[in-house]
Amino acid sequence: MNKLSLNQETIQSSREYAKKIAKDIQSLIDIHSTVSVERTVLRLLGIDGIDKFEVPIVNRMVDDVKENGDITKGVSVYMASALKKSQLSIDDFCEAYLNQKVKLVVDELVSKEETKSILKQYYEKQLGLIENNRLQRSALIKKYGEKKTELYVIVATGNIEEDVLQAKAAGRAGADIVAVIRSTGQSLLDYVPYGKTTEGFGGTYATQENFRIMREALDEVGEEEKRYIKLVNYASGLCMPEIAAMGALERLDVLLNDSMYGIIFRDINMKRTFIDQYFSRLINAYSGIIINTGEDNYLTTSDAILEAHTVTASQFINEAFAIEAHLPEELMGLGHAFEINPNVEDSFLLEIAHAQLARELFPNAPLKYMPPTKHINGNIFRAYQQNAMFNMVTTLTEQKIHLLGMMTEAIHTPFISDRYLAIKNAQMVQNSMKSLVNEIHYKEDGIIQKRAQFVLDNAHKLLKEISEDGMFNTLAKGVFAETKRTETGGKGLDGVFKKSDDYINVISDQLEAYFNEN
Amino acid sequence: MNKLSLNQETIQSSREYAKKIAKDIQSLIDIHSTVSVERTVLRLLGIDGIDKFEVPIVNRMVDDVKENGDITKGVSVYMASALKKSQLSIDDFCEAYLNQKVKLVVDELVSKEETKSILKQYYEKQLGLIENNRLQRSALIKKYGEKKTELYVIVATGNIEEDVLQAKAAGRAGADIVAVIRSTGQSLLDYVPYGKTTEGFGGTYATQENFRIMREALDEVGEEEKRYIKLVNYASGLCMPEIAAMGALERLDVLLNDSMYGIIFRDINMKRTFIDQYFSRLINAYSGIIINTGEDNYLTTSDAILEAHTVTASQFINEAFAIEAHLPEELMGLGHAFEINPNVEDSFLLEIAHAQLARELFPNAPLKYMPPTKHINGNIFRAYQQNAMFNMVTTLTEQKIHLLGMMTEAIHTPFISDRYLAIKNAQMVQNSMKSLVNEIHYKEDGIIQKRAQFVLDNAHKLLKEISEDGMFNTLAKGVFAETKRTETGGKGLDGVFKKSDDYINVISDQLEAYFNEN
Amino acid sequence: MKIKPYGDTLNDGAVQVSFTLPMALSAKAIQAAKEIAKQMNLVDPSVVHSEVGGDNFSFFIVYGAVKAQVDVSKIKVVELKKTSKTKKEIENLIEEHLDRELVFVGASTGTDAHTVGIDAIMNMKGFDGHYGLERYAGIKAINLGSQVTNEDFVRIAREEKADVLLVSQTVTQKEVHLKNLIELVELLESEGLRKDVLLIAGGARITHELAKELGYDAGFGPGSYAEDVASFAVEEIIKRKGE
Amino acid sequence: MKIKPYGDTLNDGAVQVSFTLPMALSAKAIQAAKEIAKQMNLVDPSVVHSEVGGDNFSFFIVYGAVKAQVDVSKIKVVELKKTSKTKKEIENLIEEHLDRELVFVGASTGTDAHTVGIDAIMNMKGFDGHYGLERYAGIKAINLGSQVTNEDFVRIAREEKADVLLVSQTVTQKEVHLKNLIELVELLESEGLRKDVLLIAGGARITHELAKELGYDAGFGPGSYAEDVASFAVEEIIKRKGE
Ligand code: B12
Ligand code: B12
Ligand SMILES: Cc1ncc(COP(=O)(O)O)c(C=O)c1O
Ligand SMILES: Cc1ncc(COP(=O)(O)O)c(C=O)c1O
Repeated sequence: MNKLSLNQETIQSSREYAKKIAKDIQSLIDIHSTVSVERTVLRLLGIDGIDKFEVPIVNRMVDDVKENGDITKGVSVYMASALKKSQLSIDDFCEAYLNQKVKLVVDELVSKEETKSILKQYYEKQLGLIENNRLQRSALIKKYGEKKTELYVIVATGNIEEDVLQAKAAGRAGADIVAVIRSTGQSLLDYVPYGKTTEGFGGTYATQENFRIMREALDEVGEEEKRYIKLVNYASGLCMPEIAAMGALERLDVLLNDSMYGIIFRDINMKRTFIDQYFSRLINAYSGIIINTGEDNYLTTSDAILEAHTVTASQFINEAFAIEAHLPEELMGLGHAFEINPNVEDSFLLEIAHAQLARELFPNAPLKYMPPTKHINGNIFRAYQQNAMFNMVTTLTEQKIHLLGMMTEAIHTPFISDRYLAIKNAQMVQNSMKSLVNEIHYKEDGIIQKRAQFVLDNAHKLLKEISEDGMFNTLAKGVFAETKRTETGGKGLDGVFKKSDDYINVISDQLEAYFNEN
Repeated sequence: MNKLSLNQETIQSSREYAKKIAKDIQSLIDIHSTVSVERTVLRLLGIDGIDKFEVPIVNRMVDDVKENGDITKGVSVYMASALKKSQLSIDDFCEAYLNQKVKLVVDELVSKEETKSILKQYYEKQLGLIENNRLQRSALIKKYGEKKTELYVIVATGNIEEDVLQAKAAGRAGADIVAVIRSTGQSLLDYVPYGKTTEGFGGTYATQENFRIMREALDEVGEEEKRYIKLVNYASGLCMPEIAAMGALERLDVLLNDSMYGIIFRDINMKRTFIDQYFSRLINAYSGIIINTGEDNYLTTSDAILEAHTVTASQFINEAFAIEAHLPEELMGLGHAFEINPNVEDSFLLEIAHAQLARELFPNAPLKYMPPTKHINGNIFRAYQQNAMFNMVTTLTEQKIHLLGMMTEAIHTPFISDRYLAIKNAQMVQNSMKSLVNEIHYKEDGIIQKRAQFVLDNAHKLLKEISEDGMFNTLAKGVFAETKRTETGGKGLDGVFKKSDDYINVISDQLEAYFNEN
Repeated sequence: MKIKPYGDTLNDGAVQVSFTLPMALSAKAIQAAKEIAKQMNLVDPSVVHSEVGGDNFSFFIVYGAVKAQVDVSKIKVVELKKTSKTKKEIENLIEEHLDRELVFVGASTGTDAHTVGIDAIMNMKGFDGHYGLERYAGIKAINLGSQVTNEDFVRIAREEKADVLLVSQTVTQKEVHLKNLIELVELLESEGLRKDVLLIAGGARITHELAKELGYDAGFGPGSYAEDVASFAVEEIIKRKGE
Repeated sequence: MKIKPYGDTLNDGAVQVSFTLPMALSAKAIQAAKEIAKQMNLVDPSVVHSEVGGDNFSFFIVYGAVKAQVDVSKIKVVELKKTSKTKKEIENLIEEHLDRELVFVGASTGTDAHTVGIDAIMNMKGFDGHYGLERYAGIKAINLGSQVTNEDFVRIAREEKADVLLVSQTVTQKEVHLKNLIELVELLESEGLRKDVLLIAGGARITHELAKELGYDAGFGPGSYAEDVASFAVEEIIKRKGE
């Protein structure tokens, strides 16, 4: 795949700058933890459920340690010590804890070794479940095969029951990937809602039970249709690692997980996000879940021509962070989008250039390609055409995860027929243009090649600048999506803490060990 | 333009076979005339109008000569002789004729020379009007400029007033060419209806007055919009040359005029059609009217993949006939179409191959490219997408006369909004893919190149066969559109006659002289 | 069971509507579009798009929740039960139950020149992988092609002693197909031929219900194949013979 | 003057409708679709397309002539008269008639994170070649960004002594925008601030009419620019000052 005559040295050098940028932040990540990370530890020990005020037990416990213990040691040691003291199994302990019969913060804390040995049976069980899911997914994909380009649709009714109906219909119509959009605002909740839910705004709450219900539904259709239908949800937000854990337990296949999305688009504190993303990606890597990054959002906010290089730069950064978290290329679903104003002359050529650039820079990544949204208006016929043009670019540039545009993008979250028609649109393009990618060459030094080279050069320059300025200053300058964020601003900073010397996190220790072996 | 690596010898040889085919028929044409040709002579002497039974005067007169005189001498000599005898001007003569005060068929016939000299003032006036139209068109096109690809829409309400409203709206929305579809069945009338009409089925009657009304309307919009908007109607049928004359007088810019359409699709006798098409094209050539041929119809009737070569062969034949009639390449609007079932794998590549083939075979012809129709169903969204794909092929292969597909093709003749949306669809493609044609190359020996070469080879073979079999046998075998026609079958044979030795046609003499000079 | 249109939630009644109004685009025109939508029984219609669609025309796209609902259990349809016999089965039926070749005469009548539909049913090669009637043993299929006048059609039917008449009608503008179809029935009746033939219509806008209303024995719409028509006709002829 | 939708002939009433029914595709479903269309006041609706849109769902496209008509002369619209002043003119107005800088505070409120709209109005660089309020002499433009709670919004408005409040709302699912917009009015009223500010809403589904209904001074929909809002606000403030 070499249609753009890109300069390999510029690519190499971009990767090195990105690596430096990520390493800088990683050194900060390594010495910090967050409440969400700690809650994730508890989840991966098998703790779930809520109290009578609907507060998740894991939140109760971590807050408890924060208030009454020393959270900088991590929650692992408290749990181990409390279990030892109470001599209860973890399930029984939780029940007793809710009934205020036992304490989590006990006086006598066990050693790191003992913490590990006490908790081992619990996390091994959970990690074992996750491993099973990973193996089951591989087996199913092997059995049914996998498409070069997968058609991805969303459901977003707010009601998981209705979502299931629609997801099944979409699966039968030909969708390969189904995402359940989250309710507006969930990413700002510092806890994960619990149980089956039927009311959400612009989406359905991400809960473990909802994950389970949808997984079951898609497996059912997948078996009928002899396709493995992938399930997607969103990690980004104040609970990134928790959702990563829940997704792993329920065999989700893709999680939206960007190293910076929460910072830029949800005004979550940058430290919080960087720390959380690392732990969440570690879990993703272990569970074989593809991450999807959010560079597409830059273009829905800013101009898609002027800011194209920020997408590329950010992809390199997301890649570098992913490498830190042991994610293999096959799980790096880097994002980009078809968002140029279609009234711009030759915009289609520019879109080809951008998409092909991403394809050539990250040849093994399952790129996530987003449809036109910003320049879609209420004219559903025009939108249907824009989506056809977008579908073509995917076919011409071999994207992997192909989000389908909806003709009603400017109007409402998709109706069942919108989704159906979108699938038919994509299928017609995929089929009627099947071999086109192998049939055409781009002119040497033509508009397409030059545009791709220009974007790469600018991304390279930007990465150099960032590697000099540092990530925090870069975010403060509003380089991405023209949105400025400060180191101490944003939500969730109070949930960040520096690890003490005797900090222990049995899950990350276990995962790091696993990756060092494998 | 050489993207297909076509074999130039095959092309050359195809042209030679086509020339032989046309010459064979031309020798028959040269010794025949038809009632329609004779009526055209009268029209070009300035005769128009109808009698009280709504029979056009020109029909009355030609029938009169057929019955009471010797039509094999041609109508010219009768008209000249009658004028001489009555000593009336042609207008006064017609009035007197309708009132049965004078006779057309008189005993004393004048000589060829005298015929010419008596009629000269009349045909010079009419031909002068036509020349003026030609010059005016050139001047306007020069003033406003002309697009590489022109957007062509139809109006078809049946009511010229409503047609005008819609044509104007289309012009303002961006249409470059407007065609008024004829009422179903008009082509089988052996006369041309007269005056302004407001009732038709599936189209509006082609009358000289309707032509005038629409020309005026389009000139009005054209002036506002600073574009010359072309007007189209249909010649093919039993009155081909008459309509050619009427169109010339009212400054139409394009006439559907195929050497074989009437035979194949309207079951008009083949001799009749060949003779009529020649005279009509002579007039088209003089008036600077682009002809549009009807090869697209083969594909709406038969399979567009299997029969693609019949389109190419027919284009060569239409070209050869056009050359006989002195039409320059710039007026040869050879037809073809995007009619492959879109469910066929790689059908889009095949469409590119076919369209590019036509483009390269006839580099200077203003090719007429027809949209998908047969594989359009009632799903208007799907149709809108098919039309976008068709629009793309036009942009990729630089067609000149680009008929816009309608999303409601399978439902009704276009609503005002269908046409509007179709124009917007085409404009988005034209603009966003403007330079794509210069950006891409097709793979050497790839699917596209091989397909084009295959179609050309088969067309070449077919032309060879036809040149051996003769055109009449070919039509009897049903080679085109799988429709079989016999030499003596079909409508209108009774209107064909062999010219006698003293036959004279002042118009064709005049036109032939003109072309020999220019 | 009453049902309503479905957008993304049961009974939300969601429908999409588009139309043009013959007035220039303005706030007033948008309001007029809303009023039209309300008269279409949309509750709280939302004009999601408006555009100048030419001079003094504006184009609208509207979404809304419609009050309409239907009781599915009460819907009656005049439906032709497709017996879906194969070509072989039909040929066997003819051989077993009838002592002669059946004559099918078909045409696109009136000014209609759309032959693809009738050809799909009659011609050798058929359509979509389904052979046409010309290939059936026991059937003599005579396809008269297009633009056949009703008079010619009836004359030839009589000459050929047709058992089944197949009429194709595609152009429906200004209801011209109804006119053509009705005239044919009248002509057959006035010539005393109607009861001697099975009369079958087909075309893109033909339904069985419509055909029955017009006095035909059956009607076939898009997606019909030769075996659908043949099995209906042969079974009906056998049935009538038995009576 | 009464008008009807226009297809290709005056008063033909032609409309296009599409919807899904929650039942499997069958002749019955097609009939049900027709019934729905009839309840939408379509005379003789024609189901031009039907397709299986998933299990137990079928999708329909219908064309027909609608009985609906509206009397254009009777339509009343609550419309904001756009004065279309230029940036320069507005700046001059402020300088001539007001002795101080005007303070505009804007935000996407509630859980709404769509900032592109409010940014288009407020940010320096503006939108579509129209500069935003930040660039206006005489205007202090404070853009609070997204997901601002109504409480924070009102607090800052008070602190900044805002003259004009600009609220952007994009997400309308389950009418969440109405809830947010109404709450803000109530909060302003309960804090006694309502009469001290010009309250202006905007967003893709906001109309001037809707905004007025909810107790706002004005509403701006798609295609609005900074100068539209600014000229409305500045003129209104001058007018109120005069009273
Ligand atoms: C191909 C075509 C033509 C070709 C016809 C070539 C030919 N040899 O038939 C040409 C180019 C000549 C043509 C001309 C015209 N056409 Co035309 N044409 C079409 C087109 C694109 C496809 C029709 C088709 O072949 N369908 C495929 C066949 C297989 O489907 P079918 O006919 O429905 O047949 C199936 C069933 O209905 C059934 N069936 C059909 N007949 C019968 C009979 C019996 C007995 C039985 C049992 C079953 C049966 O079985 C078939 C197989 O399943 C349609 C648009 C469209 N996409 O539908 C317009 C269309 C039908 N044409 C139309 C018109 C108006 C015309 C013209 C008047 C001018 C124009 N606008 O182009 C002329 C005049 C023709 C005339 N005098 O009749 C309109 C009709 C509008 C209306 N509803 O009235 C349409 C809808 C296009 C449009 N939107 O304007 N046309
Ligand atoms: C860009 C975008 C996003 C971006 C926003 C980035 C950002 N920084 O703003 C991202 C990706 C983050 C996003 C997220 C979501 N979005 Co969003 N998004 C859009 C999109 C594509 C474009 C909106 C836009 O920017 N338009 C361009 C601007 C310039 O237009 P505008 O906002 O109308 O503004 C103009 C006027 O309205 C007016 N105006 C606007 N505000 C104001 C204020 C004042 C005071 C004045 C005077 C004027 C004014 O002036 C502006 C200029 O003319 C639309 C779909 C579409 N094509 O419209 C969906 C859309 C709005 N999103 C939607 C949804 C549901 C969401 C999500 C909940 C999940 C999802 N399905 O994607 C999340 C949650 C966000 C949240 N918490 O609010 C839905 C809303 C459905 C509904 N009607 O409720 C839409 C319609 C998409 C869809 N079909 O599902 N989205
Ligand atoms: C990387 C990433 N995460 C999360 C989301 C959605 O997050 P939220 O639920 O906060 O809207 C998106 C949406 O575009 C995204 O790109
Ligand atoms: C060459 C040619 N002539 C004429 C026509 C239309 O003729 P009629 O009016 O007979 O339908 C067509 C239509 O496709 C055509 O291709």
